[in-house]
Amino acid sequence: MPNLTTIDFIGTIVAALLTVMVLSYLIGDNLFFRLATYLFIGVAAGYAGAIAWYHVLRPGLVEPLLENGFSTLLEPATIVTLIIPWVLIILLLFRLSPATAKVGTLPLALLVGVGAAVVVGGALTGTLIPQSFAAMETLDPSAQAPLTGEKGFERLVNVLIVLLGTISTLLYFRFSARRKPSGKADRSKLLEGIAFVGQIFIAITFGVMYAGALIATLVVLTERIQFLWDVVSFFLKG
Amino acid sequence: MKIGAYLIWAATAIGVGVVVLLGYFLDSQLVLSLRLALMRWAVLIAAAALLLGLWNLLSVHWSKVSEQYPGWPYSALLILAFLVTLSLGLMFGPDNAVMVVIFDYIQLPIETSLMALLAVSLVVAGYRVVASRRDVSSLVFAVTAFLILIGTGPWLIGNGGSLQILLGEIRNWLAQVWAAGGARGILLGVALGSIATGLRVLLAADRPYGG
Amino acid sequence: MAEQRCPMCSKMNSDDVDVCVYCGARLTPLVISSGAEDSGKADDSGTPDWLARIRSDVEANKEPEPEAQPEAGDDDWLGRLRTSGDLPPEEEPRADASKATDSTAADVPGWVDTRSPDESVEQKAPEWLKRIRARERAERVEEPQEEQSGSGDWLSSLREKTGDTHEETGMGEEPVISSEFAPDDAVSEGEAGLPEIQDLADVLPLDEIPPPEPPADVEPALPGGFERIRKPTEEPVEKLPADNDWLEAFKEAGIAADDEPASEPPVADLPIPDIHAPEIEDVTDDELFAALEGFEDFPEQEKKEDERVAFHELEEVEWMGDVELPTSDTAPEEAYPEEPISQHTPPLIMDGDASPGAADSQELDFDAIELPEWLGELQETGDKISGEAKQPDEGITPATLPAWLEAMRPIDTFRSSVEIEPVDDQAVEAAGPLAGLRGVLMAEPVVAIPHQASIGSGRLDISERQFAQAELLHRMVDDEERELPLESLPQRRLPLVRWVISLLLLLAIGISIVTGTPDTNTFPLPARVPRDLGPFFTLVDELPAERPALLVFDFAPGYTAEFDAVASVVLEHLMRRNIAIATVSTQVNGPLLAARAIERSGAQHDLVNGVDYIHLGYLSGGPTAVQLFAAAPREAILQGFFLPDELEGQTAWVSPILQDVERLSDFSMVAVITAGTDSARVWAEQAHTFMGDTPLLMILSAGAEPLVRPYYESLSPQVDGILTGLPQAVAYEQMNGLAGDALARWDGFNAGMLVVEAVLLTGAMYGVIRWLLKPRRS
Amino acid sequence: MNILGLAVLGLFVLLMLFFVSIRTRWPAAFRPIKAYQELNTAVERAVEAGERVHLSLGTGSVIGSDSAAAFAGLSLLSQVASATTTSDKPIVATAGDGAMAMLAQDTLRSVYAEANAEEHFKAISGRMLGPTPFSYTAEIPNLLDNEEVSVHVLAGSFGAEGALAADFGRRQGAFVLAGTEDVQSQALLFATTDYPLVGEELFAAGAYADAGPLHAASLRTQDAIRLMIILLIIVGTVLKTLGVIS
Repeated sequence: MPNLTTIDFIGTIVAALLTVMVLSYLIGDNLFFRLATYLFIGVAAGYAGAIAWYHVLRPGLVEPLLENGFSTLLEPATIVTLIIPWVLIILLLFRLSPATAKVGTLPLALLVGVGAAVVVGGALTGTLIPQSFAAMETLDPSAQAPLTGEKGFERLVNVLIVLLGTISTLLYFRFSARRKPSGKADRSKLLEGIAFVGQIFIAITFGVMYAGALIATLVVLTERIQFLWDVVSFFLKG
Repeated sequence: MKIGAYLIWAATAIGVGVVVLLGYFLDSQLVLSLRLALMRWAVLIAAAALLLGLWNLLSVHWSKVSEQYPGWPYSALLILAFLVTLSLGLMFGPDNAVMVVIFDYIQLPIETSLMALLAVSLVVAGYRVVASRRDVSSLVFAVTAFLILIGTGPWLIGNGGSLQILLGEIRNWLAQVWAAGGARGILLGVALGSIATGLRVLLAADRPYGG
Repeated sequence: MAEQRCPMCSKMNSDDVDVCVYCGARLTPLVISSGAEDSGKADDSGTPDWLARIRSDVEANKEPEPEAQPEAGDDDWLGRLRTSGDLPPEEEPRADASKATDSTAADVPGWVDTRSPDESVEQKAPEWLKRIRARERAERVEEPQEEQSGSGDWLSSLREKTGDTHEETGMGEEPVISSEFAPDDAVSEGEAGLPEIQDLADVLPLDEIPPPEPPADVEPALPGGFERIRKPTEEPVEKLPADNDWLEAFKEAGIAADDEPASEPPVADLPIPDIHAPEIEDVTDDELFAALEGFEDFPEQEKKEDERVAFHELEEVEWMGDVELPTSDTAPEEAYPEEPISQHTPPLIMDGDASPGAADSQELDFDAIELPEWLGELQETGDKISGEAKQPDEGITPATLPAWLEAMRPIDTFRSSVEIEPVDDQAVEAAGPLAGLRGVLMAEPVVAIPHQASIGSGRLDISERQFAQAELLHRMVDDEERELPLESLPQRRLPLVRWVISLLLLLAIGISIVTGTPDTNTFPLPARVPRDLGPFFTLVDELPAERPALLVFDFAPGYTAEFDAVASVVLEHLMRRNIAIATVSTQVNGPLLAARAIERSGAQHDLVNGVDYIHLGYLSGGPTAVQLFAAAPREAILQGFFLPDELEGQTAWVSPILQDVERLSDFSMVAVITAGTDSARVWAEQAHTFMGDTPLLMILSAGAEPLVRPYYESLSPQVDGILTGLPQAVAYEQMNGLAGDALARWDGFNAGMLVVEAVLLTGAMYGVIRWLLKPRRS
Repeated sequence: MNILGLAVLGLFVLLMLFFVSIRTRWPAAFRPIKAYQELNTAVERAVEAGERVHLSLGTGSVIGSDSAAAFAGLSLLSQVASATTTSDKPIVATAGDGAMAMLAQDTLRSVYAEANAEEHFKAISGRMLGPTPFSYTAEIPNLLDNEEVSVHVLAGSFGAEGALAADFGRRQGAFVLAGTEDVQSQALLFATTDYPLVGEELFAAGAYADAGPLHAASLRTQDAIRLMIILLIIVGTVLKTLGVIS
């Protein structure tokens, strides 16, 4: 760690201490871990507040007002872009008191509407349709994937595996079941069989992703220890 | 009055939702500009809601401090950190060097360390899966994870040998083909579930805003 | 008629009071008075359970009970709320909307009219638990009928939800035992495990023993009997009747422990002295005897008072000797040491109760580390206790239930009538040992026996539900009292597995870092270049240098450590090729991370802000914003981040780097650095269509590959290159001919990997061994 | 894609309404999901034992595309909360987003109003723990400890931090049930919790908790569309192989 400024020096020590405090949770919940997390939440909250103000609220609500002045307030465009958001946010402020909280529901309902629509639109146009189409790959043995260069039998097998995985996994999630005379819900044998294959695929997928995340976090853990060692060795060397 | 209010909220959510949703599919200029306006409002409201949420957070911890609830010193620390960071952020802006110092030397190390904690948690969880779960899913899960780790990990002896290459290929095959199939199935399923959930809200069967 | 005798304290009360004015005990049996007092109960057979039935009907929605509908007619507002799903289809979307109106405006008033005018049951039910507690504290006597009928039913219906029937075992016992005795397999065996567990519950009614109450809490709420025990008295002989009265009352109350005396294992017997422990200092030995005797000899009525006295003096009676219960002044000292033990017992049980699923084999094993101490003690004491000593134990239960006893009494009375055996015993017993004490004594059984008989005959056939309620209430109040021990328990567990794994990981990584040198690697570097890395490298290597590259920093700060290593190889590569870099982020903290990454990698390259790189900053709005940005970058981002001084007050687009960029396709490439698959998919799907020939690269955390891979492998790819995880980054660095962050992490990372693999193998072996040993065990 | 998307959307809505209309003639039956069964028991037990249930709505925002999981979590919240209104320690719902926390409050308020126990509602029952994923997660162990939580339900959108949140619950000895919409987080939750909700099972929360007819209907709609997609994929693959479409 060459050429540290004073702030960097102090900062690095603080960072190392905080790292140790957080890692102390490995032993168990303790004072230091709590101190570190509360500090973290406070800082993160403060920073998020600043970001919300600087990146969203100020440019969206305050600056237009200051720049354009109050004379343009009654113009239709201003009403849409400025006045209505202001009104909605003021309504939202009523939520600060429990007694008036219900007044602030309107902007929330608007948020929910937008959120639900984004969910539906996003899932439909972003996943359902494109992924369904992507699942249709030609089984033509002569086709070649442009980037991986896969072709022939190798590609065919892989495409079939992906296809099988997609379909069986989808079927695994099927909720509907027949109601047996005993009152128990049950699925047909064939469906059970496919669902079992789907379950295997899900397990493989999860296994791969779990291992991947484990590898990623292991890199992080390594980096933390490396960082601590760097700090320690810096002091050892003086 | 009460019913009226509920109706207004539901109608707002539905109306806004339909406009935004149609924006995904229709090229009508009116719909698109309406949608843009609504999205803008939503972003502004969400930011304001975030500030209210922070206020909520602050008040929760403030009450802990004022009532000397067990552990109140932590809450006091939180409030202090929050106020200092917020005021510095508002004063200098989030891209000021002061904020960078706070971020680099407080927020980042803690967050990264939490991530490092996750590494241990995941290993412990993996150990539990292999040691105590007895179902097919868990078995396949564990075997797959192990193969991926072996195929990714180090090879002390015989680096570059055929076994390592084989394991590496198995790893790639699992991760890139088998898992891709399962992942696509899950993705499609999740998309179906998301659409249904969103539509329930848009049909006002679910009204999380109350009523 | 003018007076009635309190069954608890034997004092005379005026006939028109329901509870004893002296001790607070209930005078008129609950079951008898219920019809009159609780207007909510229209008739004996069905209506008291209205809430339960409504509930259960709703729960069993899929199999509607025919009789449910008609009854739901007038007062079934709750049912209607619940079953709003059964509205006609055309009302469907509005069905839920009308819930509130249904319940508040229209139905409730009418309902309230038909029920109790001032206190509606649904108002009571939520609070009843609190009030039981409040009663404990305030020593206030209330009439519990409504609560029992309302909330008990409510609870039983809750139970019914699970579809389990616990009538025989006592509601709610099975979770307790299940977690304790079959924790390892809870996950895999699921419900299949429950039946056995219920058997266990039969055999081990451990949780029926109410946990010992801290003296301070109990005292104010003690029923009359206890108060008396506590008061030192001059004439023990005269005192005895009263005590016995009280004990008889308990006996009648048919406290849970009477159920199956024979099957109780020694463990359950242990906390004998505990009932008296809190008060024991104040109790004279005679009283202690009286109490113990009363507890002890339900079945054996032949013990007379003179016997008792003799026994007291001589200390020769068998069971006393066995228990080593002191009969003299040593009683307090010797009795006390056992109190902690018995206090331990419930927590142990509760442990499982609290977290059946979480109770994990490992941690349970470590629990066992704690167990031996007290278990050993229990064992010791248990060995000393002969069969006779069980009865005192049964006495414990009543003694620890002081505060809510009066509330429970009627139900318990009823219970004892269900269990026929005790009835006989009581009848005999009532006359037996107390005979010497004349009329006073006789009055009590006379009060007790008739109402048992009359109720018992009339109610036996409708008893199941109420029995269940009684069990439930009993259990719930038990649980209430067990809260405290519960909290302390998790901390007592030693997460040894976690510690060992943590230690191994830290040691392995630490040692390899400490002993490693920057130049040589302990672990061999990847021998082969991963198949997809070549195209990726070539792509970056051949980018047109005159156009800027856009890097999207879409990851949370937690991943910084990974991307410091993984993304920096690409950054380094770009910088060496003197390609200007623009950054953007859809994450709040992204801009800071981008600035940090550029600063780290650019330190050696003397990069100038605004000339070699520029930060566009935060792009708020999620996927929609990405779409907007892809379609019209300049309109989506109106500012910048860390802009150089000369651009102060302007947007980043004015900078020389970006002045030629109008669309996304004007960048030389777009690289998305992300840990989440969502973000990768959004960029692949939303942005790719706007990118023309500009390649879209993905720099991914190790776990995200499977979801992004299909975009790459497809015949019409939406992603043009993928770089995943540390091993590929190391390979990239090798190709690049540089030793960067990725290489620096290589040794520690690999040491960690080895430990992880070893841990998983060990776990698997442990699992297999346990699996192999399991059949033998059973 | 525009027309197609609109068509699928229309189909979805129509099928949902259709299934609502035929639900009495053709009642729905669903396969058992163990996690939900266990949740019932766990919540019950928590209520009986006077312990708290905590439901986490995740770290996603209301207007993000990942809010579906949190919406599903909110309907689960209303069902679980109605079972805990009688408890000394009513349910606590937390979120990593201000607006989501307000929605949690509103949901809880409606539940209490329905149970005629509005006076028991405390706004603090729905709160924001921290504005970023990890700051949210960092508060979880403190919350679990301070509030004496014994049932820890994660139903919302999480990244990798979700696994940490689940693990905190596990270390606290709580019953942990977790479901989210992100596939990778699901994989981590699969390992870290005893009762993971896999895939789209989280979105079935309402139907399994009897939240209303539209929930059951939407599940059947999903199944119907699911079959259509599978058929479509198979047909499309065949057609592509034959070269009919490209």
